[in-house]
Amino acid sequence: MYNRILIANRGEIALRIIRACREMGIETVAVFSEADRGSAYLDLADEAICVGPAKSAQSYLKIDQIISAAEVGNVEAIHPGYGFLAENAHFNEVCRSCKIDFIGPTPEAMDLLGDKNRAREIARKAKVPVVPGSGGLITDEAEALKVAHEIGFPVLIKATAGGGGKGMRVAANDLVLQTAIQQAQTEAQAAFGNAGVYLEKYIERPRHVEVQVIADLHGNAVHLWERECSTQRRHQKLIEESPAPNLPQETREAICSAAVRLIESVNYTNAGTVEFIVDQENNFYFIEVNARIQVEHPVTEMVTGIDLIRAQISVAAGEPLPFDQSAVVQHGSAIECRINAENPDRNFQPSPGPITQIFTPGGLGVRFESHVHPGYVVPPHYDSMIGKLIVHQPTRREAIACMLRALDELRVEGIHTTASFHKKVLQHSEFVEGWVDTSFVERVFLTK
Amino acid sequence: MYNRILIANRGEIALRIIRACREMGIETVAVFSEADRGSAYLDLADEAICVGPAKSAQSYLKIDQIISAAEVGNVEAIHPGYGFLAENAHFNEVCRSCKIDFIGPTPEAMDLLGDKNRAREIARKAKVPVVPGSGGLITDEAEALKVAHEIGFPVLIKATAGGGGKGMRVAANDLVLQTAIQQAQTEAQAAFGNAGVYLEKYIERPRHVEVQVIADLHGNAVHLWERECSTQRRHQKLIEESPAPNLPQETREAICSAAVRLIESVNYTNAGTVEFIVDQENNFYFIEVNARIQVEHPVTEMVTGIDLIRAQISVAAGEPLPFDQSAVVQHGSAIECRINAENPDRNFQPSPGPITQIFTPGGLGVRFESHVHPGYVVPPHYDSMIGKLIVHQPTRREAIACMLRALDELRVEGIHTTASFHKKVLQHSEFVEGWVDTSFVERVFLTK
Amino acid sequence: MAESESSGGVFDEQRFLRIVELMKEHDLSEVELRDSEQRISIKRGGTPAAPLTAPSVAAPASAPAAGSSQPAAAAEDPNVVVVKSPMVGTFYSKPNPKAASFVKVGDHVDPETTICIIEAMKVFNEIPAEISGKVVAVLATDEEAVEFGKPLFKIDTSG
Amino acid sequence: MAESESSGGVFDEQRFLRIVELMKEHDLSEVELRDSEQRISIKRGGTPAAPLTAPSVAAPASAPAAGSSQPAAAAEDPNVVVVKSPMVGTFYSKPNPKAASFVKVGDHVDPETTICIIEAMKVFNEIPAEISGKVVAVLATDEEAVEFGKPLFKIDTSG
Repeated sequence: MYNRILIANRGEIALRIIRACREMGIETVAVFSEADRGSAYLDLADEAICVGPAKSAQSYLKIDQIISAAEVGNVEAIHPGYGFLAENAHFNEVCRSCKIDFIGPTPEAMDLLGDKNRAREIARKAKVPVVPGSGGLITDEAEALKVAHEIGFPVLIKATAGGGGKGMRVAANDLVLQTAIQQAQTEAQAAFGNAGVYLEKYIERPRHVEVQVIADLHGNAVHLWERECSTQRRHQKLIEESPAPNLPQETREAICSAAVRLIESVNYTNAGTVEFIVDQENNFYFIEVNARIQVEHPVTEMVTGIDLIRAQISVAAGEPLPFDQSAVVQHGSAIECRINAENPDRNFQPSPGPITQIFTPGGLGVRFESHVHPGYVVPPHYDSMIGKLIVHQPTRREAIACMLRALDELRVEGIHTTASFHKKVLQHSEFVEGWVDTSFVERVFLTK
Repeated sequence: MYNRILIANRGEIALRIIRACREMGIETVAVFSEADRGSAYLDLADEAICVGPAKSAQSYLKIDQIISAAEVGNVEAIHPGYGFLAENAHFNEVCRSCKIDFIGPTPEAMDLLGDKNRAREIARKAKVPVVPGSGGLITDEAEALKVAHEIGFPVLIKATAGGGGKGMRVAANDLVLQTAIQQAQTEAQAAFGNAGVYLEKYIERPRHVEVQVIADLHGNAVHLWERECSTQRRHQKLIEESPAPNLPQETREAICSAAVRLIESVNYTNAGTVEFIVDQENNFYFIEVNARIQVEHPVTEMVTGIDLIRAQISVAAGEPLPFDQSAVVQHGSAIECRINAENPDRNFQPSPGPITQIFTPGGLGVRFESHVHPGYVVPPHYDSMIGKLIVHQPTRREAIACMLRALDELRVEGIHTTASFHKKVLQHSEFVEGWVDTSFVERVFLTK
Repeated sequence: MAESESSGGVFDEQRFLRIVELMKEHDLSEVELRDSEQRISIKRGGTPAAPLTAPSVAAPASAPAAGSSQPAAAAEDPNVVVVKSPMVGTFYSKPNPKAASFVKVGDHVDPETTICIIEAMKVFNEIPAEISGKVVAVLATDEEAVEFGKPLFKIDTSG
Repeated sequence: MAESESSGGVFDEQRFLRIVELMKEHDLSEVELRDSEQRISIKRGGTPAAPLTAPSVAAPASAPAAGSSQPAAAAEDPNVVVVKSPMVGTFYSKPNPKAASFVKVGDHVDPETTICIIEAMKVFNEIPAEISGKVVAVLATDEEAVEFGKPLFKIDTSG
């Protein structure tokens, strides 16, 4: 096991890793930018090294400074957290060349899965379903009709050079497809100077379901069941939970097995998340792999009782996974709300600045993961999340009730937070009944 | 189920009950003395009623005021918490006569178990071991020797009118007993004007082990396993844990069954604790029943996953216990440290006053039960406990590590707390190895 | 002098506003300017950090009412005493629904005059005034639930 | 009088602003100037309760160093500039163990004078002074681990 590791991150995840290390008897070296100087969580590390000015590009993202801090700090490994350098295969490579363990997958696995198209290829080979599509450009109507009949209506027409919805069309039958193909081609030509379009099955009201996986260096790979993360705003997750509500047990098991199959096929090691979309008929399709720990990992920890950060560190150090698949059981229901320094009444405008006072919720089944404290100043330089409120209860109904009372207890003064918005979401019938899809927040709360 | 209940208590346990009620959808009426006016937890109740001045005798202990508040507040039941009126059978009786449910055992059961001698009688009838003794006064040496041989050396000679150790003698063999009997009689005569003495088996280095029980109104009684509470100072518990370390499984099961047998024999209902002492050979002896929820109930909640306050309210309302004995399983290890506003470096002198700042610990497996907040003023009128820090981890070793890091995170400014003392205890080999007896704290830390 | 007062005297609004503007601009919390008889003293932002450490939601339990029978509105008029409820219960201004009120505004009361009834646990407790004076306000309404310390009457002891 | 009021009276805005400027520059929270009948008293920034809300263990992340190359000890002597480390690494005062130090106290440096080496990731980075002046203090020792912004030298730019 390691004696000393460096944490190449900031804020709540840095504190999360410091806590795990303290409990494991591992010394920690924290790095910080000048904007984070004086943050209380840095006092909990054994050493804290300033690596640059506020701008991430010159501090948290600056590979040579992080590595230099690791050398000066005399550590054996680096935990990258999430964001910043966590999925940077080059950084991972540099760590290896400097003989510092990177607590995460190998650079090779990261590279392989980092490209979405290659990842889809890998999934196909591992017999993990991906969203069916034409596989190549559609040149004429006849081909379009043929493909559409193969994959089934409705279909989505996408511009190969596209982005931002431009050149995208949904077609539900032959007639619409015939006209839409041409329109899409014309639009794509105008927008991107490239008329190439392809077809993909259109998933209506998809749910975002992801599977937590972890594998050691000895060939053991397990999943820690799934998380439902469909409550999103602009593709940013707001609320995550485990287990996913209204997911048939056989689907749950099939998705989780598929995730393990996929990571085993690339000899993936350490923690990762395999993301899927699930349609209204519970068909699931692989989307991508996040080759790192995720913000929402605590909900999995609550229901499985497994400390994922500790597990990451252990397997990176070469220890075998201390549990096998049969020992990973989901107990009860866990929900996480991301508390952001944003004003939900003003289009989620960021609200940095000094937190004059904060009362944190407590009690049975409540976990608050946050690095902030009274007097803390939310810097404007980084993402707006100031903490994660997580609850764990025997049933989902009780978890929602517990989250509501915990959100009532949470009081942050001096800045705006998204806590009030979470309360509205948690009380909406669609959420309560567990039928949220990824369009839920925009459809219900943000359209006027 | 109730719609509205009154909480006849203050501080952390009042907040604990408010939280449970909010999660159950039950409205709460809090009562408070003038010393607690403005405490933040009162804002979380649906109504808060001032019942008198700071002195408990004129507020929290004043039965007519509490009942009057219950009537004015229009509640269906009263939760008494612990302390104050929680074990007052008369108050319990008054509630009944006012047609307000008392969330606890019946007045009859409370009365029956409130007298230690009667409780010992009940235990004997239920075949629950009690500390063996002469059962009556010893008049001469011959009788003393006879009894001593029956119950086995060493024996304790106690004055029947005694107290405070006066007239107490330990005898390990015939010779010592013969002289000690006379000395004790002389000393008792001088001290109390009553030479009567009796014999009891002397338990060397006893451990305090207690069993959480709960029973509904339909004849179902279960235990929620045991708690080890030997880390005490002047008979005040400082640290509690579950499961008890180094307790053979058959002893654990025997103690827990004995506890259920005892409460079943008196048709006990609602939550209670059956206290035992356990000697170094794992013999156990019944001491008394605490007919209420206890301060240390959270450790049981953590290992069993059962919310005891919710369960109390449910069974008081007439619902059957939602679990049977086989569903109550101990998972992992939980430890609680009582954080008191006391200065451990000055003989635990109380340290009331304003808390200028508080940073509360968080993270996986950490639960902080506390009503205090920055700006809170610890009143000098009540007990000094400002919160309970509870951790839950897969193993006891991990729980100790987690508690140490959580104690490091807890920072209370403005007053002294016992947090630093807990750190010393948790790192002592005797605690780490799990061999603490009730003399541990005084023997190791307080003798100079 | 009259001239200077309008164009630079302490009551000159232009100058006053200019100073306030400068205070805002430079984050000044307090300015005092004195020149023989002229003096301008301005504080800005006030209430130092009290709201920071003692937010409304968490008023510290520090300063309990000094005692239930103390005048609560001493600042108003030192002679006016607020009689507070000595118990939790239901307030009644009259002995029975059809009777007249024990006291009304303008009445003179003695210490032993019954001024109301508080019902608690089915017991109707007659509450005496405990002081002499003239009733200047009745602060509770019939059948209102009152807590310990709730202001019930204002009595002018000078009357 | 009119004369003095415009060119130095307490209400003279120019003088007022100059004082405020000096307060900002030197981070003064309170200034009081008195000369017989004239008196100027200014407080800045206020928040007297800062220590309560921002205890030492939790110094807010509010006021990051204004920039790594700014003078850190301006209050001492505005001409003395502190040269801080532009990177994390190991400090060396000389090109190799047997050589003399790049600079020592009393030496004059130009902007391009190498004043030390910071080793980071096996690379020996020569650090130039970036200003002209006389070395008045060396604040790091050989082989010391230095973080970004660590003060390395004091250089008197008036020398």
